[in-house]
Amino acid sequence: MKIIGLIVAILVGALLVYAAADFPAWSDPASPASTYLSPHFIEKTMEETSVPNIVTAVLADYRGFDTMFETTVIFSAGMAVFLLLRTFRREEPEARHYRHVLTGVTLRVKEGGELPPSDDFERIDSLWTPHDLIIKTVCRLLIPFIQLFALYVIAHGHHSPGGGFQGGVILGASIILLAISQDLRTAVKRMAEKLDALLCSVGVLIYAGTGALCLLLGLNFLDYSALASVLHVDSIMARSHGILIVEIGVGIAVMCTMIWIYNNVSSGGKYNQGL
Amino acid sequence: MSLQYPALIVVVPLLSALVISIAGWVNKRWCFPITVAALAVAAYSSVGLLFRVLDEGVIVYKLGGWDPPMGIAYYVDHLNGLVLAVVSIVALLNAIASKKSIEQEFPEKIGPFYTLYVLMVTGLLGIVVTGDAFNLYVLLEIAALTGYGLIAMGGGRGPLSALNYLYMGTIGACFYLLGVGYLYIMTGSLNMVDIAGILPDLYQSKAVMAAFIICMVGVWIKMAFFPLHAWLPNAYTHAPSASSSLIAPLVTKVMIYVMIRLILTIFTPEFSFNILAVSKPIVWLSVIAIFMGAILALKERNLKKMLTYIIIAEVGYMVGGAWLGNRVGMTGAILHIANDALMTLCVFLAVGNIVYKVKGAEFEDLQGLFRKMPFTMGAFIIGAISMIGVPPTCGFFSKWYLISGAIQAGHYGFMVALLFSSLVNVVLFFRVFEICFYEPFSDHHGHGHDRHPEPMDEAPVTMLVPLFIVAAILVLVGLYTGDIVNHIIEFAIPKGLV
Amino acid sequence: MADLISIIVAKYNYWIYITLMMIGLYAMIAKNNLVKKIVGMNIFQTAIILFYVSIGVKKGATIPILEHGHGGHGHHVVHAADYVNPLPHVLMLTAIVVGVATLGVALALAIRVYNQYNTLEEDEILAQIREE
Amino acid sequence: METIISIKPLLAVLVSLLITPILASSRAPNVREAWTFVAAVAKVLIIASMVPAVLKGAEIVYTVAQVVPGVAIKFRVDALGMLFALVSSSLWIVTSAYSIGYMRALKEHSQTRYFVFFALALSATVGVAFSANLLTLYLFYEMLSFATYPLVTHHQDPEARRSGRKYLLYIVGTSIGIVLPAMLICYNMTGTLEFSMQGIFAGTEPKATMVVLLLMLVLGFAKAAIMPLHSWLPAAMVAPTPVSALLHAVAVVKVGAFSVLRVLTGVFGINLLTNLHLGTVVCYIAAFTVITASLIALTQDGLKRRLAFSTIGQLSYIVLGVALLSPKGMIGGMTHIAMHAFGKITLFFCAGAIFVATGKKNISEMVGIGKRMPVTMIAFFIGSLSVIGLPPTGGFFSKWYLVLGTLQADQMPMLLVLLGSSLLNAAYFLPVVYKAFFCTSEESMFQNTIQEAPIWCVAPLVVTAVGSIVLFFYPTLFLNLAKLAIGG
Amino acid sequence: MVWPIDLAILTLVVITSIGALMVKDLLGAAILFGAYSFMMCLLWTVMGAVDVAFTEASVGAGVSTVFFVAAVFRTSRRTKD
Repeated sequence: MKIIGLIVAILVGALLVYAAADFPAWSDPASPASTYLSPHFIEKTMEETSVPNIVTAVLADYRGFDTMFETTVIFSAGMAVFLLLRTFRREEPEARHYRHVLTGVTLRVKEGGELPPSDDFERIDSLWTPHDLIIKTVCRLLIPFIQLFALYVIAHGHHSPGGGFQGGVILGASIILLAISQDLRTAVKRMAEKLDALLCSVGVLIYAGTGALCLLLGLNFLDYSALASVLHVDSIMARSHGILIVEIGVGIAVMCTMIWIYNNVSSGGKYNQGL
Repeated sequence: MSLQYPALIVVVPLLSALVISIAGWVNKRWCFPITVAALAVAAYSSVGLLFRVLDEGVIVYKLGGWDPPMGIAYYVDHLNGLVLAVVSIVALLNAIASKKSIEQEFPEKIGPFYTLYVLMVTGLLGIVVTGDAFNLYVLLEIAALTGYGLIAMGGGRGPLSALNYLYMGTIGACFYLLGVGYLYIMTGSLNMVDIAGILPDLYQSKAVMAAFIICMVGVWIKMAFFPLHAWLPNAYTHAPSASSSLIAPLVTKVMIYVMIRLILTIFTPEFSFNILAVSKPIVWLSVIAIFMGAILALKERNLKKMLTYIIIAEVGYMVGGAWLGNRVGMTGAILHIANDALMTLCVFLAVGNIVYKVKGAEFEDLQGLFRKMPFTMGAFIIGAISMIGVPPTCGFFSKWYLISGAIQAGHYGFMVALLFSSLVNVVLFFRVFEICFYEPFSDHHGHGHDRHPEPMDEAPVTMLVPLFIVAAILVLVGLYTGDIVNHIIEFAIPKGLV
Repeated sequence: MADLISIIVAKYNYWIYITLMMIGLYAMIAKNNLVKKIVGMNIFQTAIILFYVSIGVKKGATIPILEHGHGGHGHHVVHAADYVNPLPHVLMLTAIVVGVATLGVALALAIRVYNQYNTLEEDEILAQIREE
Repeated sequence: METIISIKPLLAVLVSLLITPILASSRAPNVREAWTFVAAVAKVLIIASMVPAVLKGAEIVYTVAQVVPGVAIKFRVDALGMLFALVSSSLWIVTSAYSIGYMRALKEHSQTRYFVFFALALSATVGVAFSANLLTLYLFYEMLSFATYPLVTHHQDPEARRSGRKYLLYIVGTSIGIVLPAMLICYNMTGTLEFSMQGIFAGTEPKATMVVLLLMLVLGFAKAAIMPLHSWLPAAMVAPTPVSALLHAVAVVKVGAFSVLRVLTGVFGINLLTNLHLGTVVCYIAAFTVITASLIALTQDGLKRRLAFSTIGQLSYIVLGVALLSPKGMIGGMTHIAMHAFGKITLFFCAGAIFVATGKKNISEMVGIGKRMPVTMIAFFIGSLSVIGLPPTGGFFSKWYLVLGTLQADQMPMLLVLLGSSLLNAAYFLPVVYKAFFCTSEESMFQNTIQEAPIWCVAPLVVTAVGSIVLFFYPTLFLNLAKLAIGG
Repeated sequence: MVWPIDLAILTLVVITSIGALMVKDLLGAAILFGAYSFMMCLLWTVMGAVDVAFTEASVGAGVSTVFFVAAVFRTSRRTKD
């Protein structure tokens, strides 16, 4: 296999090197890529969509269809991971572990066993190690700020780097951070599995639904200027708002999918304990 | 509304996939009706679209209202109109047919399964309908990712096969992406028609040639063209019935469509056949593919796996036909996309029925099936006969065009390969029939004894009716080959190709 | 020699991308460990992203966010030469997302395989299959 | 020439195809067999209703679908096709009756399947007869191959499996491996596959490829059992006797011979064959088969196997007659389709009846059987006479015309072949009859009481035997059709 | 663009990528892959692709690495190559 791999890699490399000789010089302003379509985007974005961040404008409007499917890709990945890993049946009876908070005594409760009704016990993972208080506290403090930043990234995507996707990933990361610093149960308590899964679909649905709404309003799919009549703005601002709406959809979808994938991967689909 | 057909084809399944995923959490029983309704709308729109194309010629649909090449546009011409109709009809029939087997194989995950199923169909339809080279990549990945999930649901070696498929599929898709990047760096455009307009000045460029080669290799990996086929047999064999009867008929065929689109639209026949002058070696490669597919199929003792090797041979048919470089061969390749999709569906649905009842597709499991499942086997025979290439089933006529193309191109090796594969198919299928027919041998053979046959144990009606419909379509498409070729495929191939 | 160096320097991004791609491709084919293959796959994908991003670079241009964009539209004439090409960036955003989606599915599959065979080494898995 | 557009040819093909679902779903054997008869009679009536028009020189045409540019799935009823269709459809009625007797007497299993595929086979046969072009002919030829496979392997035992494999290997292997490419090469040379008097190569320059094509097409239709592609036929004898009868007399082998006739007269055309002297080539191939098969037949002890080799020889008469390219020879070859059919089917019926009544398969075990089964053995005698070509049976006429044909074509070697082969025919048939009747009571292997097979078995063979004799006195219909078929 | 930084990053990209593939511990490979992604992200920032870099920082260096770690935790760290 190694030899085949080497041969293939070298063959491909040789072909690419051979072809690269014909490329326009690197960072050449006169290359076809820089002179054919991009000037239109750079010069007309402001007029046509009123979004200064050209990448956002192109992403969510000119090539909004790509982005809708990009969101769908991530959604299908979440769905596929769920389908592959999630097991609802418990294959073997598992022992649960509890820790008495005050004394630090850990109890192993067999399947079906009961604990004395007390609030002093907390459930822990089987591979539990004592939590570092610093990490726990810092994360708890950080997470709201991370989330706030994420919302800013989504909302300010028109004017600065960022947008629904980056914001969504950061939002998702904040919950994942919670799951890592505490445990999976805490994170799932914040974001229940069903809610998470539903929001995934809803996020994509916002995107595709906006497109479909444009279609129902009589213009082509994803032509946000159709929203002008609904939003009571001119058609260019409608595009700007349309972009915001779909970015929010992307944000929701991406956030939830990231959490979903993480939960499934880290718990092996059992949702009982994470890392 | 008919103006919006191109969008509806993709958007309706997409939206319903999302609704299904929600319904899966609320009430599982809603998933199936929504799936069928969505696919029915897609099928209706695609057939409607095909008829509109027949009337009006190429239909351009601007997504987001942006003019191409700024925005993304759909171009529906005769070529993808035909493929769209086939894909959506196959998906619809398979969805109906596989309801029971899905309920049997994974009752808990009906919702996610149907979601991925419909998303996969969305991806495939999108690949076919789009006119943007990069958009095609994204849709390719949707079809692929959902495909990995659907395949890995099969037990046993399913996950491992799916993982291998994922590695190969990702390499293939990335190669395609890289090829598109090469085109973009040379032309600055991503719109297929636009690229085709710019390219003629660049035909001598090494980068364009490299782009072509890389794209081709990527697509070949995805369609399992020999020797890049290693992922296919295991993946398709170990997939659950419902997935394999969706994926086997469609994925390779859609990738062939992409290849033909690359040849005909983006790079134009002029470049592909005349300037590059690689037709001959590629046809020889497909000859090898056909021989190897046929020979490897011979050694398999599992019905499903045997069929997967036949698919590899069939891919060889279409690649070879497309690369013969003449009109007849191309006609054969395009016709075979439709025909092969339908006949693969037919045999895989029949196998699905068998697996549903017998719980296996090893040759030993097949004994006495003619008695046990006569209707399923009847339809299987029609599918098999079509694969062998016997008139009036459709498989014969595409083979007719392919062989004619080979004769016109003077490429007798390809003709021999096609005939060889037909003969091997006879052996393969009649070996199966023999097992179903003769075995188990009765103890006291001869006359005067009424045997005590196994009682009939047929698959449910919902599985049989779609199977019969497909079998009937095989014959009908065969009889209407003339019309399909004259009214659709004739216009799908550019005038320049003779 | 000077020519060669100038060629190397002129397109060194491309050479790096080709190197990374070869590394990734080699790892995907030759590595025995399933997760290592996935790492290779990601390197392969990022190499292509690097290639696309390199297409977009333009000498003397700045990031593709319009200055003075906050005060409504049409007040300032925008020159295309001032901003790098945004299109490859858009495409690559999509490609990154596709990459992470593939990664998620691949890892899920790897876990399934591990649960089944209790190893991630391909040769050991194949040996187990052969034994069956 | 007048051309009538009518759906009748299609109906004639479909009538037996459409009853297959009814046959397959009917539970009661009587209902099933009643439907078989209804279809058989309907088929004969439809075909017969077209006879007057054909005799007037008209052609009945019906196009089903235009499938490939220049080629359609199309039916055309001309004199030659009509001759063949009449023979096969009328014999179907008789064979059905015989099947009922035979299958019930032996309590065979899967009788429903048997009747269904029998009906399918007949559809295909009539389809071949009425094909207007090579593609349609190929379609029904293949359909016949697959429809007869379950019949040949009816017993579902290892021996049937072996024979079935051999059958498929020869029949389907040649049709896909040889006929299909030959057909496609023809198509690509001329752009059409339509049969016509001048042949489809009428407009093209003669080329060396044509010789190859001719050999491919003549040998490729392996159902005609021209040596060296004949050995499937004896192997297929494992089938129940009515199937053998069908195979030999009605459907399969005659379809092969008919296809070869079509190739010679419709695809290449007499003129081209004459110009290229290709007729002689085919003549010698056929003559070789005639003599060799007859010699092998002499050595066979199994009655059905002897009949099988006899059939191989007789089929080549048909091919030989047409390949002589003289009008008389062609008439002889064409009428031989009908004459041989009646004679040979009688012989097979007799073999089956003997098996049903006594369980005997070998000739050496049949000494004195004439006394036990006089009716059967008399019919056997008549059948033998017809196959040998002696009056007062129909076989005489075809042989007579064949001999005249050799004289007309000035082919003395062929004359010798025909006469020699007739002697051989007599040599392998007449001893059977002789030993059946003329033996001392010590030699006789049977009791001296008359004990025939069931009436359903005996009646059909009487009918066909009488038919052979009637054809001697009233051969005009078939002779006229044959004369029309060669164009005057 | 400051070329020494550029060159250093490019070198590091190649080194980390090879390292991620060579190291005999999957957890180490995951972390090195994170570093690789981060280097890539820096490279793209230098090229002016801020959005791409932002995404790569959050996805490649962030979430992907976490996914890797989670998967390695669920399976095994052992690797032969």
